[in-house]
Amino acid sequence: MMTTLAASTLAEFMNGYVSPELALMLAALFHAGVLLLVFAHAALIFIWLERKVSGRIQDRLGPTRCGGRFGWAQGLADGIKLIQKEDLIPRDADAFLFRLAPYLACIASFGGFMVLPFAADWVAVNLDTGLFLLFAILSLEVLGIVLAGYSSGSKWSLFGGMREAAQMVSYEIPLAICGLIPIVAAGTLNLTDVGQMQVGHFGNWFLFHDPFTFFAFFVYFTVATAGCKRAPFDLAEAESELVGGFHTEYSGMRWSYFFMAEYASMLLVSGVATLLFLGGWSTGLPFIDQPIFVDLKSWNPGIGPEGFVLGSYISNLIGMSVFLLKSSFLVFVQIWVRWTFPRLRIDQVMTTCLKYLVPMSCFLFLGATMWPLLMAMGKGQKTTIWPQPLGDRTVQVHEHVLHPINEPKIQIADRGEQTVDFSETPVIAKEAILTEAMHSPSEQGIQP
Amino acid sequence: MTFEVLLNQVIGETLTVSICRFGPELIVSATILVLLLNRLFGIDRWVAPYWTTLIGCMIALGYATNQYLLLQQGTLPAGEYFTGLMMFDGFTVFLRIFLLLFLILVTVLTVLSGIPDLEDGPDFYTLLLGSTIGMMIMSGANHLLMLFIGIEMTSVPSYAMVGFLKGRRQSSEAALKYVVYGAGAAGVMLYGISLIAGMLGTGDMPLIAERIGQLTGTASNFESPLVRTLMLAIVMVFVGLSFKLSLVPFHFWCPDAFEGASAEVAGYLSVASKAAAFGLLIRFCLALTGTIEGAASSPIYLFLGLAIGFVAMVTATFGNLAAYAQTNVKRLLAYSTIAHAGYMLMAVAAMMVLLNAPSGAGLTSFERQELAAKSIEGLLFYLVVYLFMNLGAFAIVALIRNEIYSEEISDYKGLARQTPVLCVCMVICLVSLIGIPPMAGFFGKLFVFASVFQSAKVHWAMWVVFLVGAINTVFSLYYYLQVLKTMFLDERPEGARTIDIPLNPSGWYVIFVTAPLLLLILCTEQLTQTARTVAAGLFL
Amino acid sequence: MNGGQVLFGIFALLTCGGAVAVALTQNVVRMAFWLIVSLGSASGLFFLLNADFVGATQLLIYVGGTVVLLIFGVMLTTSGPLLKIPSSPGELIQSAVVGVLFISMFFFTVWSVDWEHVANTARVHDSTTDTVALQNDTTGRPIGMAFLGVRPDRDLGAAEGQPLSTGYFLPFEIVSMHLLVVLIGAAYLARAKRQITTAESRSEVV
Amino acid sequence: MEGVDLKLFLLVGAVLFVCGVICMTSKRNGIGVLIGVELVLNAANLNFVAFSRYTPLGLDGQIMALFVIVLAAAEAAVALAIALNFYNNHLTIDVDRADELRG
Repeated sequence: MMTTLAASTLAEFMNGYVSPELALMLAALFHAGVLLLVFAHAALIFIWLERKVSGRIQDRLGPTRCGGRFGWAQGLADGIKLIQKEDLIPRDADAFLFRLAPYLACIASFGGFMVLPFAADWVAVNLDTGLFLLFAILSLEVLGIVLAGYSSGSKWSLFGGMREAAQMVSYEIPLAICGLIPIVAAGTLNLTDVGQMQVGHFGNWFLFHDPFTFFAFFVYFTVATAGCKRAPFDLAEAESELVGGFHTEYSGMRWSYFFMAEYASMLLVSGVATLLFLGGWSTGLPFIDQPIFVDLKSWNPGIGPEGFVLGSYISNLIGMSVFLLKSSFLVFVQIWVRWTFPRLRIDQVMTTCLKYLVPMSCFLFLGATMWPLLMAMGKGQKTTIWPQPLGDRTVQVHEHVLHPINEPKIQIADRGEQTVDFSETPVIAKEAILTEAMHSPSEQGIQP
Repeated sequence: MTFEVLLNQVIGETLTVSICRFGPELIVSATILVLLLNRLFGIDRWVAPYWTTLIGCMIALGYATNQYLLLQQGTLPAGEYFTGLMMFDGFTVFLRIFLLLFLILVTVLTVLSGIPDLEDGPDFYTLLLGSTIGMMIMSGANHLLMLFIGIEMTSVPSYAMVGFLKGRRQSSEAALKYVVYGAGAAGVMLYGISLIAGMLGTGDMPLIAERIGQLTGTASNFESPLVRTLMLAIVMVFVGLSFKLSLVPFHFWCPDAFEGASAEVAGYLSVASKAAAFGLLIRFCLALTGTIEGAASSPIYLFLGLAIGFVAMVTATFGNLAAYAQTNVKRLLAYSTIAHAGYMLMAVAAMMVLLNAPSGAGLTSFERQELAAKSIEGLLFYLVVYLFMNLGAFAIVALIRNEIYSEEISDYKGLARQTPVLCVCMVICLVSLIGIPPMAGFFGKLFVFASVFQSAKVHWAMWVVFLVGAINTVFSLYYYLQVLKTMFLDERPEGARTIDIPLNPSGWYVIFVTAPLLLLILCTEQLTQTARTVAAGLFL
Repeated sequence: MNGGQVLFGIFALLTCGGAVAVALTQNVVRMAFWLIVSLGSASGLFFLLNADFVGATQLLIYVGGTVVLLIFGVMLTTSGPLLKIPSSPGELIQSAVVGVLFISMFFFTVWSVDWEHVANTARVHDSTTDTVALQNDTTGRPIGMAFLGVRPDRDLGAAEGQPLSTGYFLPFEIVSMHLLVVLIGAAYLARAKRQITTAESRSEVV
Repeated sequence: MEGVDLKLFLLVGAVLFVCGVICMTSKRNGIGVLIGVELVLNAANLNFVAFSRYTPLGLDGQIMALFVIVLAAAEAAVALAIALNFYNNHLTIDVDRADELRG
């Protein structure tokens, strides 16, 4: 079920010293620690970025005291301040839930990183249903916030929690539908595969796959912004009406956990957007992608333990940097949006979702499912505006780039050499086979 | 088989066979969509929701009738469809026609009594139709998953329908009780289903029969943990079904739900959901015992049949005894519904006992099946009669409620002088419910008791069931007559609301519904003939 | 003891512990919290059983949807912030008796069954499962195929013209109808009655 | 799952089932009762998935579990709407106070 990709090399390395189970567990713990660092630092950096960006947008400098001109240590200073603060629990609160709620929110947004691939081989858990699980985990964050709002024993918190519940439950629908649109084109929910398909020319990015994915990206980004309860959708903590919303009663570290969760989930949804639409870790330029992600992989000067390929490590490192850069840019856009648009009213937030975004995403989804059929009927198998058909590209990716874990998931039919004769199959079956072949990464594709 | 061949076979079967056989359900589903689209585009201002519903149901009814005729001619063969999930045979089609006919009658009643106003019409009819789809699925389920889905599709909209009068305190209370108990029963049932499916490695009902035989083999008593587990699972499934049938001890929701709900909804639930649940119960029982000729029947099933008989006996007695103390008409009818479920369950018990008669009883397997088919025939006849008498009674209650704003028996005093039409119809319905000879209700009871009598030859315990059933019929005389006495002999008190229903459409409707109770005597033969072919089809 | 057993132990303890806590707690919000723990760990058990699609669905729909709905219901129906409606001692004793009865019944029945034997008996008589078994660990694709009514995992090895294995096309489609109906019902019950004069709207209908 | 017996999964399922039944019988808060129902349904789901791994039920078990999850969500939606409606009419969610219908 689970292939802990990143951990497996480390576990193999440790195999000689400890028992295999222990090695796997230690490796898993190590990688969880690494992810935790990413999680914590993301918050640190983005809080600084938020302050700086908001300062610039409002025509001021932003923080300058800590860490010189750029105020780079501001986040650190904030952290120290928050740790020192007293941890207050209101008298009317349900202390047990009040204490637990921030951790619940944190766990949920941290858990999402479990299935998010940072580079071709760097993913904690490589699941066949990666995107699905990611959305599932993302939907859990709301529980922490609702419980926080409820257990505070304050009406502002309660209102904030209720708004949050209503908002999140509604926005999950278009979020999932928009996430599925590139999946229709990719034919797999495995995020590593999705990323790998977009390596090469930036025309391979699913953003440019067809008109529907192009628009889906913008809908997705809007919905994701709302899903992270960022302005202009931050009604759960609207200070003008609800003091601080669900976190009114929190102080100190517990309060900061909510913010860590918020910034981490910003990075998470941006990361998903990057993977699904913006090419993941690929640079979009074939003459860079080819040497880095294909040629470098097998380069091994013989440094390090057995089974360790240096080239693959470097390739992954570069991939991760590209991926994080793209994601951070999207986070920057979210911050930019926050300081540019006025906040909506709660009824407007709900109307936007249920009356506009949901129908829009449904329409786009329908279109995206029809597109390959249209293309298949009109021009043979060509399903993209770029010259190379997607089906071939998928096969190519799988043959040349991917590692052994992406062997066919289930052998649907042994179509190896045989060419399919369509003259006798009914029309619907023909289309189904065509789409199946084009969308299934595990298939050999049909020779026209 | 290659993937292409497989795909073609699936597509071919779905398009040519399954979709056609599933036609009535699809038409009803389409009606729901049309209803909602009409509201979306404001068409329901010109075409009232009930017209859409009625037209949709008529088309579906026509389609189902056509299916029945084709089935009789043999042009449309019976068989499984949707890759074995559903069963298409005379029984399914008969129940479909039954349910759709009833749906049309209920819809007309709601129009006459005005229960959903125009604004809520689409909501109400959507729930009504959705629940009917569930019932039709229940009547044709051939897989444990479809069994559960059918029950859920029937129940969940009915919870909402019971609470439809949302401003009324009793209505919301009834809905809450119904949903809480109903969801619990569904959960217990699902646990039983999971055990059965896990033990037998399949959810397919015909396969279940086969596998049980292979699994239990020679172990036919309760010593084996295997048999015990299987029985536990079966009992759990029966809990869910008993809840739908409101059998003792799972009857307690029934009076509350009926009293809280409007009379139209109560009438709908009392007939339609019972019919569908009986269909499902029969299918499930047959799946357990197997319909394969010569299959060794274990004494466990005989025991199961006797247990069902016991439950039926207790249910009938309890329903009748509890009905004595009632002051509210709907509550009284609810207990009467419970009692009648008991009578009808006796037929199922007789079927189980006859089908699993020990070899000492001197019945060949052919005779067993014939006798079992006979008891199902009686049950189907009873259901048809029950449709008219119960719907008639609930319709009259609804119409009187619209005039005097009360459903208490004491407020019915002397109504006969003011609205003779309704009261005479009420007499016919209640007398038929008792089962007094000229009315159709008598024949229903006669057929059911006849099959119980047959089964008593197999096992002595069925004599008890038979006797209790007969005594109960006498019991029930009292409380039904009590209502009639209030209506006819008592004086209408001073200052009570007057009521005047001349022969307007409502009056004609009631006459139309009750007339078959008298006229059925003329065509008993045709109806029994139909029921016989339908029941025999189950054992092919 | 291998890793699987350890993980099973952790998840099973959390699942059972959460469920017991749900049964014992009187505060309804805490009940919801323990329900989250229990259902979340149950999804962990699903992952251990190689049912990753079911596990993810459990998280998405059950934990992320149904439980949020339940908590939402709690918020809307409690007048005090932390309302408790304690059960009476009689009810507690009654339910304890029921619980003990059920658990002992479980040991009397399910626990004492030889499941190995049961599985083997069914397997011997099942001609289809052996043909193409689920050798791979991934279930997403076969489940998707089964929803379309095609069962390549069972039928590919079978002879042509044989009856097809159970595909789940019908329930997959009909459940959408059910969801629509239920949604309409729930929306009707939850919304406030709109203020339209019935006489006016009635007159517009012919 | 190497080294874990099917019975252990069934035991976990049974514990969930029993806790659910206890919840249904002992809780007076309507939503508490619904939480009990969710536990019972989950017990059945766990059984289905465990059987799908250990017995020839195979994939069908997982598929049934998926349908159950969806149906349970639908049921919960209606049940909560009804509970809300009850609360609006009675200003309490205590099921023991629902005693107007009695006879």
